[in-house]
Amino acid sequence: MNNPVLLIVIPLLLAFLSVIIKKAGKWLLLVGLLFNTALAFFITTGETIIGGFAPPYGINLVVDQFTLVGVILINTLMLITIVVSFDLVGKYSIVLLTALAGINGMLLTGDLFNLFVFMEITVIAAYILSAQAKKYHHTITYLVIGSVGSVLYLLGIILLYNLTGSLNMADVAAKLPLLTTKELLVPVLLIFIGIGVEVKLMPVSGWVKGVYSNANRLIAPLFASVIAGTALFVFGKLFVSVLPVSDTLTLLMLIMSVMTFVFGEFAAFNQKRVKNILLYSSIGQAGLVTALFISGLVYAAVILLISNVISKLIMFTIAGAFTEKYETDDYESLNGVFVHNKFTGIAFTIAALSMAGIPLLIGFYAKLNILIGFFQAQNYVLPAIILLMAIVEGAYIIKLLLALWAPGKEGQVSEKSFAVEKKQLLSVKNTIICLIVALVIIAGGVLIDITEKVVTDGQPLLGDQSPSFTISQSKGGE
Amino acid sequence: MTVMNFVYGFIVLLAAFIFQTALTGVNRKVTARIQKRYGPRWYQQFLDIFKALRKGSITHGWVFDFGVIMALGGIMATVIFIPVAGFEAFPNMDNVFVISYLLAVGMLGMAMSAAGSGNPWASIGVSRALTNMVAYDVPLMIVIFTLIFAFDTASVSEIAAMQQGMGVLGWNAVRMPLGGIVAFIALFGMLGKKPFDSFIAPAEIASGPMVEYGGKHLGFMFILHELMTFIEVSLILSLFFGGGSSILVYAIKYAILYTLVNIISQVMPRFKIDQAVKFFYRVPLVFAIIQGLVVIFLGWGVSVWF
Amino acid sequence: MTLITVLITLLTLAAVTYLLSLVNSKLGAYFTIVTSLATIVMLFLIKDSIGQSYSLSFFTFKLTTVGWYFSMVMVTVYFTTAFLNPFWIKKMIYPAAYNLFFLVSLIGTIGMFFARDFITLFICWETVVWTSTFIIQMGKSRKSSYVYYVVSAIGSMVTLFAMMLVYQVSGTLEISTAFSALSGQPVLALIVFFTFILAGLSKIGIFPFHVWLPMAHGSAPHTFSPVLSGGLVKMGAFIAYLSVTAFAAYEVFANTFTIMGIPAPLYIIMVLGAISIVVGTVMAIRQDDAKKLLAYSSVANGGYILIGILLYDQIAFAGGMLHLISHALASATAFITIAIVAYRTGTTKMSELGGMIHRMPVTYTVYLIAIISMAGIPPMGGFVSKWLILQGLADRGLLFLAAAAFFGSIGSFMYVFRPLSAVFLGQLAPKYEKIKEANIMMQIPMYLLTIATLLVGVFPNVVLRVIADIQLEAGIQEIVLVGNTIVVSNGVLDALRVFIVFGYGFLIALVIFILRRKSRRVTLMDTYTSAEFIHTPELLHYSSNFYAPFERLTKKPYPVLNLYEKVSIKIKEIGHMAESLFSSSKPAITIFWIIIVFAIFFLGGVL
Amino acid sequence: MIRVASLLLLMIGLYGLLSTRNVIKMIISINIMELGVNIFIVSIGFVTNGVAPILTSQVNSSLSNFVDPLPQALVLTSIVIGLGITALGLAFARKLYKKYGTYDLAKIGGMKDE
Repeated sequence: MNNPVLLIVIPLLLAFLSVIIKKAGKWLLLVGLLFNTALAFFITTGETIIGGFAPPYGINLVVDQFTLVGVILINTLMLITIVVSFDLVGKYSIVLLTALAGINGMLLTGDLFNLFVFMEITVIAAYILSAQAKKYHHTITYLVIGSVGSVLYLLGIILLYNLTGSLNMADVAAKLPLLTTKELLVPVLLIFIGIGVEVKLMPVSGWVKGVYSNANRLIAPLFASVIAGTALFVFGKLFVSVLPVSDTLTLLMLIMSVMTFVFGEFAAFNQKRVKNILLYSSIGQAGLVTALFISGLVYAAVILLISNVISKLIMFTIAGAFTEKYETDDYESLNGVFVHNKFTGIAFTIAALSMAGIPLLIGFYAKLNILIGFFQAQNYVLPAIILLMAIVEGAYIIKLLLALWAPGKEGQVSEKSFAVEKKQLLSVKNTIICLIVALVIIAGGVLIDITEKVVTDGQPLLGDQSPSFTISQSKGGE
Repeated sequence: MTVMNFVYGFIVLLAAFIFQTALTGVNRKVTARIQKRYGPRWYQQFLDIFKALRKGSITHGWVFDFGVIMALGGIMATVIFIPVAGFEAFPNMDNVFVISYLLAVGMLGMAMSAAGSGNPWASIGVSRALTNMVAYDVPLMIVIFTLIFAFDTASVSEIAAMQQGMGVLGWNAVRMPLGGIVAFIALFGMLGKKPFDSFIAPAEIASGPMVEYGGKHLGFMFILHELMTFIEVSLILSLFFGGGSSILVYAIKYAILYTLVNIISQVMPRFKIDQAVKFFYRVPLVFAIIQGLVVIFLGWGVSVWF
Repeated sequence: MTLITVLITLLTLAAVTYLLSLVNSKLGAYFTIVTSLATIVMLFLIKDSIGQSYSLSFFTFKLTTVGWYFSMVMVTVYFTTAFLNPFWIKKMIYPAAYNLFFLVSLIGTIGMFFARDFITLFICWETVVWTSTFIIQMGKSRKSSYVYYVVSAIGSMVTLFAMMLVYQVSGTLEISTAFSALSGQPVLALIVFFTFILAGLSKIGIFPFHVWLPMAHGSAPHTFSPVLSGGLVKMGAFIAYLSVTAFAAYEVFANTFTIMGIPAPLYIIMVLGAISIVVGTVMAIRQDDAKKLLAYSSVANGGYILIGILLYDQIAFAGGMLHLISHALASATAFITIAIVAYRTGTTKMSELGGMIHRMPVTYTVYLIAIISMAGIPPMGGFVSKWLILQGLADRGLLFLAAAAFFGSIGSFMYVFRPLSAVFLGQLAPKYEKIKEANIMMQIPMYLLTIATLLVGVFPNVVLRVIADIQLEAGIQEIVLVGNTIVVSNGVLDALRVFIVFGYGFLIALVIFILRRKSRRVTLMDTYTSAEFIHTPELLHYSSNFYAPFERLTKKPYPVLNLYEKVSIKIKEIGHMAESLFSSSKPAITIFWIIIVFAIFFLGGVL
Repeated sequence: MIRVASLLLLMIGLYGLLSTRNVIKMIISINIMELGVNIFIVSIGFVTNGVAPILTSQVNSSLSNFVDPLPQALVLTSIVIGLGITALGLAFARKLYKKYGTYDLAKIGGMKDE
């Protein structure tokens, strides 16, 4: 029963069913998500062959601890997103189910071309979802850039196939050491850029602003945490275990990632709209996650990725609610909005603080792991950059939080009467869900040994050798 | 600490008051001679003070009274700590920082009382007086700091004792000439003598802090002024001009120093207060720092050079 | 009773306070008093077990004398300030959160002072930063809260870098042993020193990190400014303490270039302290807002504390540690009195006030004693500590530091007098005719703090004995105390005797005064006005531009003031550039970038 | 030769995307790119004088000069996906035209975005 294929097949099946039974679409979506989430917790690590061909030739699904974390996380996040914004699903249930299948496929597949197919399924679903805002030129921009990315990725894997004679990830990885850097340069580069479009690396992330900033309460968290999270997991899998490339290429990719990180954070600092801040911050964080993957700090990257997608889920949901209720998400015109929505505000604040890396939240645990990992690798430049960016990040987050919590002009004592008019941002159910997710952020940061146990299950992720922060370390080696 | 200490303290207080008041009287005559007047009798200052104390007065509220008492109390306590020719009412209490900061209690009390009168002239005067203090005190304190470093003691009487027995050449003003100049100039500022008297400028701000005083309050102010003068001149005398081995020598040196300051000030114009600050921070401060560096890094002037 | 029990009890009490505040915010505010009092009691209870270690999850603590001393200073300030909470709590936008954060920041500081490893230190530190950030925003200004956070973040992030660097080198996070691994590596030690101490500098408001301090202290809720200035600033002093003890800066830098026997890196930090004294003093003199004035005075006093602690010797170190408590008491008192004036009048602008003494004599007297201490005038606490610092500086011949110290201490007469004159003395404006003295509840903290200030000033040896223990713990020569006398190599001070002689002088003056004829009471308007007829009291009150001549001399702004603004604008510019380059809604531009990236990588990879 | 030609097609597609602001033309450019890549994929499997990789009675030696069948399988999938994307893109283009009355992205961008 716990066959990972079901994660892909059932959503697809339900998608077809919901074409037939249009009225039940919403519920079918919910069923699919519940099924997937439940199943995700039961699948075990291993390999599943599809179609009868043995691996180097046939398509297989590979479940290792890394994938498992991804599958559980992404399915759960998608479930939460859909549950929170269930009222907005409407006729998108088919698309969402297809996307669910595509996402699980992307995470699970062990074949490069199969990955391309699932990616296209997901991305096409994403194009359609992005059209929800009725800003078609943004959708077309996304479509054009996305298609170019896909084409480049396709070209990349074909070149790789030409070199290695295989499209199976494990097989390619095994044959890679035989190739020279110059041979690998073009295919790896093409794959990097192709995936980079979905991961939102900086020069190729032109579509992000148009799509994210107009997305609603359903679409925005879906893009920012579900799809982006998936893309990052795939990136990690490709560049850590499949294409562990040589120094020159690593350096170039690292530069691009770090550049994304720095520019993303700087751009976020420059924004006035909540969603814009969040989207640039996701671009920046995506850059950091890829930098970590490329540097081989898989565990730190995964923790950061988890903390980031969870935070973004809450924050984008609430940001979507801003536009929904107040028709703006400019934080200055939302002055004191949390006065009337304290619990929503608390959830938002915890998510934001975790992003800024305040201690005892999971973001801080991620930061600690990153720092320890880099320092252990004798790399002092990146930690310095990361910490400097943490200041910038903290600065825009605190500015945002202050504007949203404390109404009143400069020089006035904050009073409730200065706040924007009272509207309920999220329903009680959704507020509770957001608070529960926020609780996960706290629990993940406080109970760090449990976090580590859950994420790694006692084994290094993708052969990650970098150290992680543990409770015993703080005791000074007693 | 016995009753005798307090008795001695009272004697010092009384002696200081009588001596300085008489000297002020004499100097009023000296001033008059410089200005080609005849001048009052030498004991005129006593008469003024006792007359003021006997007259009725007005008060502007409790802080007006309290400030005066606090000022006089603080100044009296400071006088008690001043070592005169090696004699100390309370042994080992003549720390230079204690003296200079205890002096500030008196000043604060006076300023408080003056501002409490509600007269803006008084407040302006206080504001100028405090600015003036920032001007002269920093260079002076740096020089005193240098002395403390050089002699490894902050006791006024010990510093005075170390200058004695070598004649004029033993004086710190001679051993550390720049420091001596700074101290001498700062003395003008401390005493509020021209050119640094803008805070009491009678024609300009109606005597500044003193504007509202009359009767016994004014008498208190007079006493206060005499005692403060005594503290300031004594301090400079002990620290830079060798103090005195006996009361007589001390008194003579004191009289000469004070009269000299008075004579010079009589031929001076008046600085505006910001000019005073600029002056002190341009010349004496630089001198003081140079002197400090010379003493600290070269050791010149610490041990006598011959 | 262990430290862990104390902390857990406090956290529980904080939670209880929060819940009570949700029901009734005023009740919760009273509970903050109870909780902080409980903290004091518990701190006394655990004093006997100094030297023991505790751990809880990834927190580890060690009970030290210095931690105990810092905690006592901190909790005293919190306890006394808490008395004001019930009166302001209704004005807070989030009363329950205020009470919670108030207590959590207290717990955070205590945890930080007893922290045994870097992670605990950092977590507690950040807790305090964030809770206080959220409290400050409840005051007048959001921007100040923002600046406060950013400057704190600069400090804490850079310090985190140092901690991780040390961890990498030594393999341990325990503060007391981790630094020892640095002894053989001077360059690394230098980096760690400057990065580690940055948090301290930013918190204590040392130039050029002082920008946040006047903003935050000036516009925080009135009930929190005393805590910020009297308490939280002292966290920076703790970092400075760690940098000379655990980091052992004097030993690590023993072979580097020294200036007057002080290793150059330490001297640089001390010079920064000296600059803060000068800048803080000059800026304080220029302020019109009483709270900002006091805030700048905290900058200046932070400089004294820093210099004292970093000198790490018998005399000045004791002075720095003593100044910690005397400034905490004086500054908290001054802020509390200004808060009470603001409570009654609604403003802290000196030019709008005047003559408060006629309505609030107790507040006036308390403020007077506070500023006497702050200006370092005997017989109050501030004098003894400044005396020790100055004696210590004179002993070592540190001329430039001393010059700044002198300027600061004489300049402090100027700035402390200004609120005294402009707020309390002078003419009483008719609109304040009806205001009342602070009520009993508000007077309690004033009495407590005043008595404490006086006690520290008259019996400094009680505190200095604890400081001698700290010196013993830190491994330096203890300050010599004989009965009531402090004996240092170049001077002695018997503060009690100074007080008695002052009382003697006061008594003589009082006797003379009483013996003379009683004076006649006249109104404030009945003054000499040079034959002008002025009938409005406001016009007869000299309070704005109080030090106009001095301000004229110092009106040129110094460059660091808008440094942060410039950096922020630069960041925004780069952000804008990135946005317009990489986030265009036109696909062509992205395609262009793909080609460029491809080209760069291709060239980079081929070459 | 075919590979060079196919890469040239890719370049032409890219050039098209760089130079045009018209949505329809952009979609066509993408199609040209995809075409280029598809041809490239097929060309990879090309073997001179190769035979179809089907075991028949004539060709039963595993040493035969088989053409690689995988690229051909891949290209089919790729074409289908390309078709899907084209269709979707055109649908959006139509919606765009309905809403703004133009296919020119630059004009729309300047019109009332944000």
